[in-house]
Amino acid sequence: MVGNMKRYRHAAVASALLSLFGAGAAHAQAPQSVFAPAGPVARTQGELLSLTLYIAIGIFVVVGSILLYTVIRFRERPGDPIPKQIQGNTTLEVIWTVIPIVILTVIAVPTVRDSFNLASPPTDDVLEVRVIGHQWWWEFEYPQLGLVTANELKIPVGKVVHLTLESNDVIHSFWVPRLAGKMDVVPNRVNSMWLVAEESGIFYGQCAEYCGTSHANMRLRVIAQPAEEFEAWVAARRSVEALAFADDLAARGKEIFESTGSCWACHTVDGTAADGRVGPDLTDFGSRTTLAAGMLPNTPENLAAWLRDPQAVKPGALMPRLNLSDADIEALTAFLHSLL
Amino acid sequence: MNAPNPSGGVHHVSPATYWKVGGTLAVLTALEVAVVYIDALKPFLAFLLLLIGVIKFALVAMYFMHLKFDAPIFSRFFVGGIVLAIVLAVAVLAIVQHNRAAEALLRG
Amino acid sequence: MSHVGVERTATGVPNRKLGIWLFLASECMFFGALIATYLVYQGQSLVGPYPEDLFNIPLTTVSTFVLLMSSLAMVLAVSASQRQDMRGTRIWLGVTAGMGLIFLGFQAYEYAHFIQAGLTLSVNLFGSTFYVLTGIHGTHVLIGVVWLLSLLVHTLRPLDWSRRALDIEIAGLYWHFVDVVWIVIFTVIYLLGVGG
Amino acid sequence: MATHDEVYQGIRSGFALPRPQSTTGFWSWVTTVDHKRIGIMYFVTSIFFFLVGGIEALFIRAQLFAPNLNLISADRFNQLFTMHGTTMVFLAVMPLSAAFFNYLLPLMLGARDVAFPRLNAFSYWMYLFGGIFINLGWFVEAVPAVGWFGYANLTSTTYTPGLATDYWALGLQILGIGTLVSGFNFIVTILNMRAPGMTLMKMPVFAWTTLVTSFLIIFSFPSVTVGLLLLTFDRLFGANFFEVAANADVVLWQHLFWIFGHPEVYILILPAMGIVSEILPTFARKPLFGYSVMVFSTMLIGFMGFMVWSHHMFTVGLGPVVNSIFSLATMAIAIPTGVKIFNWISTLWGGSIRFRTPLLFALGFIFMFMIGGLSGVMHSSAPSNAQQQDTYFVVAHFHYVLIGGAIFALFAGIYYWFPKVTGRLMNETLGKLNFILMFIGFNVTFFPMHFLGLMGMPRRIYTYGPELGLTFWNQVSTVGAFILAVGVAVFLVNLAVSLRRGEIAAADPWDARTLEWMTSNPPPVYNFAEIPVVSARDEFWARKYEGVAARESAAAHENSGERGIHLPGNSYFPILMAAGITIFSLGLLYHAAVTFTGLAITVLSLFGWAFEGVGGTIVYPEGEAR
Repeated sequence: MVGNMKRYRHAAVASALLSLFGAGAAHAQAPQSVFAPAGPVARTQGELLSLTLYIAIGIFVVVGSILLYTVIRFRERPGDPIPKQIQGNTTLEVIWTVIPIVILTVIAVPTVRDSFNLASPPTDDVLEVRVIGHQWWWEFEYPQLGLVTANELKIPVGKVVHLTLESNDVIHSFWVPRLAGKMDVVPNRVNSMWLVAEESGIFYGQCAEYCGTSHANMRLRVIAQPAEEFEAWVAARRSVEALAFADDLAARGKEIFESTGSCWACHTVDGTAADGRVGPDLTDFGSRTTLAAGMLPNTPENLAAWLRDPQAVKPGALMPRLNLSDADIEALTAFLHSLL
Repeated sequence: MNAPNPSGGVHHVSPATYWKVGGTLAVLTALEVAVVYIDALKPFLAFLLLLIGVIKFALVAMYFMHLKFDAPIFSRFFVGGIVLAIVLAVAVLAIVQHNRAAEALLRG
Repeated sequence: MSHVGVERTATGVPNRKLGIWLFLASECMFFGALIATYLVYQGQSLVGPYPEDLFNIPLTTVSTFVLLMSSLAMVLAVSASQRQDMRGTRIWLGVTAGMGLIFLGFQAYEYAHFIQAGLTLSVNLFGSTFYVLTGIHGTHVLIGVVWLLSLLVHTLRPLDWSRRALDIEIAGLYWHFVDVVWIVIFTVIYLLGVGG
Repeated sequence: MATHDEVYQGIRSGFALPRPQSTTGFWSWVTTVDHKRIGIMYFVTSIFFFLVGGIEALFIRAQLFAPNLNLISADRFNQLFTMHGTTMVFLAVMPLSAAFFNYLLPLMLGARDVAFPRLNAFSYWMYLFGGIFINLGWFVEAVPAVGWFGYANLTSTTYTPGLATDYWALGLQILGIGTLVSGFNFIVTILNMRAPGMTLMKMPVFAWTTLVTSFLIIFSFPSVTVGLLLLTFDRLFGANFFEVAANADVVLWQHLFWIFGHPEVYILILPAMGIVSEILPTFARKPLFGYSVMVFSTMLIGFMGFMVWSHHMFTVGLGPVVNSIFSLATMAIAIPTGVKIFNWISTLWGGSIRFRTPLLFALGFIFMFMIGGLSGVMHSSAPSNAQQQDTYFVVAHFHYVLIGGAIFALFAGIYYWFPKVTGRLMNETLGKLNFILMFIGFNVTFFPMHFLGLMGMPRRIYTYGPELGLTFWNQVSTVGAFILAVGVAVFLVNLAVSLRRGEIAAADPWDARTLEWMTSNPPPVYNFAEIPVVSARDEFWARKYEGVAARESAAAHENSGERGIHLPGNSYFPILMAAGITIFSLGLLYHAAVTFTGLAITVLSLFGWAFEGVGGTIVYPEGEAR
């Protein structure tokens, strides 16, 4: 409980200070705010950020008011004699060199401490996740569980998750502000970071390194679930046999999905013949909250709009326009939304 | 050091000195190459090569480029450029090697 | 007779000589970056040909010797011009330019041999870094040769020695710098590359 | 006494091309080598590109006004922010500083021109042609869209095919050559062309910041030149420098770019600091506080500028050791920067401050540069940076130091030295209105970006979802941008009005302290009839108020007046050679024949340049009061 109390007080103080700026940075409607940490990594970084923020505001208020006072006090008055031509003052120079050094050491010590603390996960009992950046969506792989998913990363609450980050094309940057600071995803290089979700919930994130046309639409969700719920999902994903559908609309959708020259070439859906590796894995697409890499809520209308013309929804998207008839789209939507 | 005349070389170095320096450079080059082929020196190879290289560099700079006799301002610029280039090159190389080692562990 | 060449400068050194030294200091960073790029990619090529397959140390030693001795010729030319010895200046300028061309000949031969052995700009990292580094150095040598030959042509006309000696000295500084860069390349890329 | 023509026949050596003689009209400007004309050309061109960059910014802000707005397409937005960054850094702020270097340095040092006048003209033409070259993309639908620092391997032909990125890379090379060459020119001018008696520690601080800026230029530009060269070889000749398939390391580009990139931001801010250090003493009627400390801190900032580049790469995964080292080095730079701010405030302390427009902009500079500096310290710490890197917090930071800092100081300089260049004062009321509008517009635009950054808005996104709660502050920011634009418009009006109908300025309108105010407004083409001998730090002030007598220089005695002043002749070759290099670069993109034509023009103009006679004219400053 103490952890929570400290967290709320801390976020409150930070937001109060920011409101001093007239900011609304930490209020609830900002799901990607850095001042609402939901895990130890984001909290450590947030505390260091707040420390530097308090110091910056403090210095600004002190020095700013001295500047303001000087400008008002020594403004030209009629008949002013020529001011004393002071060249300098060594003691003052020493003072305003030493004081900044002291202030900077106050920041420097936690900086080095946190850099090393956050570098590697605190325990070896970790959930391994392989993050692979693609032009303009995220691929997640659980090597320990043999599962692959996309754009929405499910993790158990309270579990230390160790992420290894690679890219399939250009540089991206994996960033879920409420859980951890960003780490770049660089081609021909493996980076690593770790995070823990202390509470269940949906955490918003998006790519933070310019990566081309739809850099703005390369978003993601991290869904922290209680351990049992996560285990249930893993079990469900592992036990998927051949999918058969009573509802003929979904069945027809499956046929279209597997028909030549359409979805199966790029996408994988366990339990069907589709095993394409170019596009995101869609095995549990029905249970996802968003589509097109976190761009739109996963509603039938959005899915239909996306299938009709992906370029219109997401400029530059590599998914081709298949000129599907409305009937086909309806069937595909039924099929995809049945994949739980 | 009095102000040199516009052609810079108040202090005329005799051609004989230049020939001696030229000869030394030739010998050092031969030495450098020889070192590569002597297996016994293998462990010190990098150190020896860099040492001879630095000596040759200094000889050309001090005598042929006249730094030894000219205004110190030239040496300051040139040495400044060299030192900055070396420091930054070594720093970048160190960072790249450091990252390759760390990544090897990750790929593990 | 007013002497336009002589202007009083605050540091006592001529503007153009200060300028060339600043240029050489800046070029240290330029070649430093190129050599650092070569070293970062050393040993990183996925496919052949590799340095140890291609480097011909005896041949490159001869070309290094030629360039080194051209520096000696250059400094003798500068010394001659300061002694206002017209004949000496012309001879040594010609010898320096000639040795520069010989060095470029070796470079061209080495390139032809490497390309024939399959090393191109696009085959691997070694090819890219090697050709860009030595190519840019070679271009600097070529510019130096053209510079020296134009100075040689210019000595065929009546001369104002005070200005001409400084021109030759400045070309000399550039030439020595290009030679010094080759000393680093020869030691770090060729010798360390093969022996290291 | 030989007339001036014989004087030049005698020493004309070898075959020499005649120099252009026209002194007025178009050709005189195209072939000018006079540092004052080149300064004016730099000023006019940089203001033009500043407006182009500003309009690009307005489009960006308009598109971000509301979530999922479709005012501008994704690609067009990416092109706009790339060109906005590149234009503002390379085509607006640096050349505007260069305008001040060119026009004022010789005057401040008591010299008649820069060390290499033709090289100075060449630098300007390379800037103009480079600026045109890099913007050609707009007309051939090949606008660069890789960001102003163009990270590999997004810049490889696989991910950005077409000529856009080549226009960007080669354009920057042309601009780079011009700036590098002006770096040499200004260092030699400052070191060698000072008036007798002006030791380094008696120079104006603006000369010191120019000297350190020029050293930063000559030592940092080669790094980006190599980076762009490798990129061009990759794109045009199939090399592997940043090809991941060939096991290349794309982070190498970031090292090469930021080893130039961080010194570059000091190249942008140091001249502004120099200008403020000149303006505050004049309007406080007090010498700059702690001159030697300001000079030493400028040198320290210059040196340490090379030791901190990886703080732009904290999230690339260089590891805790490297991040910690660069965090501490970056924090260390805050100390000399802080010292400067304290010295500026102490300069005002005890003064008799006159609130004229130049001082308002200088005060605005101190106030906003402090905010920019402090927000910079906030992300000098790597772990804290992980939540700020590549967000609008960083965008807020660098706009506070670039607009709040560099632009406000440069505007202060324009208002301050406008009478020196034109002989007329800029209108004070319009000036104050301009300041107020820009101050309000700037803060309303960029202060909310601190909040947007901390609310998780990444950089360079052409749109954002409504669910992120960013809408309100984006709207405030966009409104602010248009207020800022109105402020700049008022500046342009003031410029145009004052040029023709501004109040005629007295010889020393601000009761200033340095040498450039000892000449008439505008100064004669030879600047000083008699090169002054300097005996105090603020020589002009010392002569006016501290009874320092104007000492006669030894040289002045034996040729007092009758030999006249030799002015370097105009020359065709600077512009020709710049054109040659530009055509060469264009040829690389289109056809080998064009490349060879460019090469031929370059080589021929190089020879013409070398073999051009000394030329020039002798001017007798009769009737010059001295």
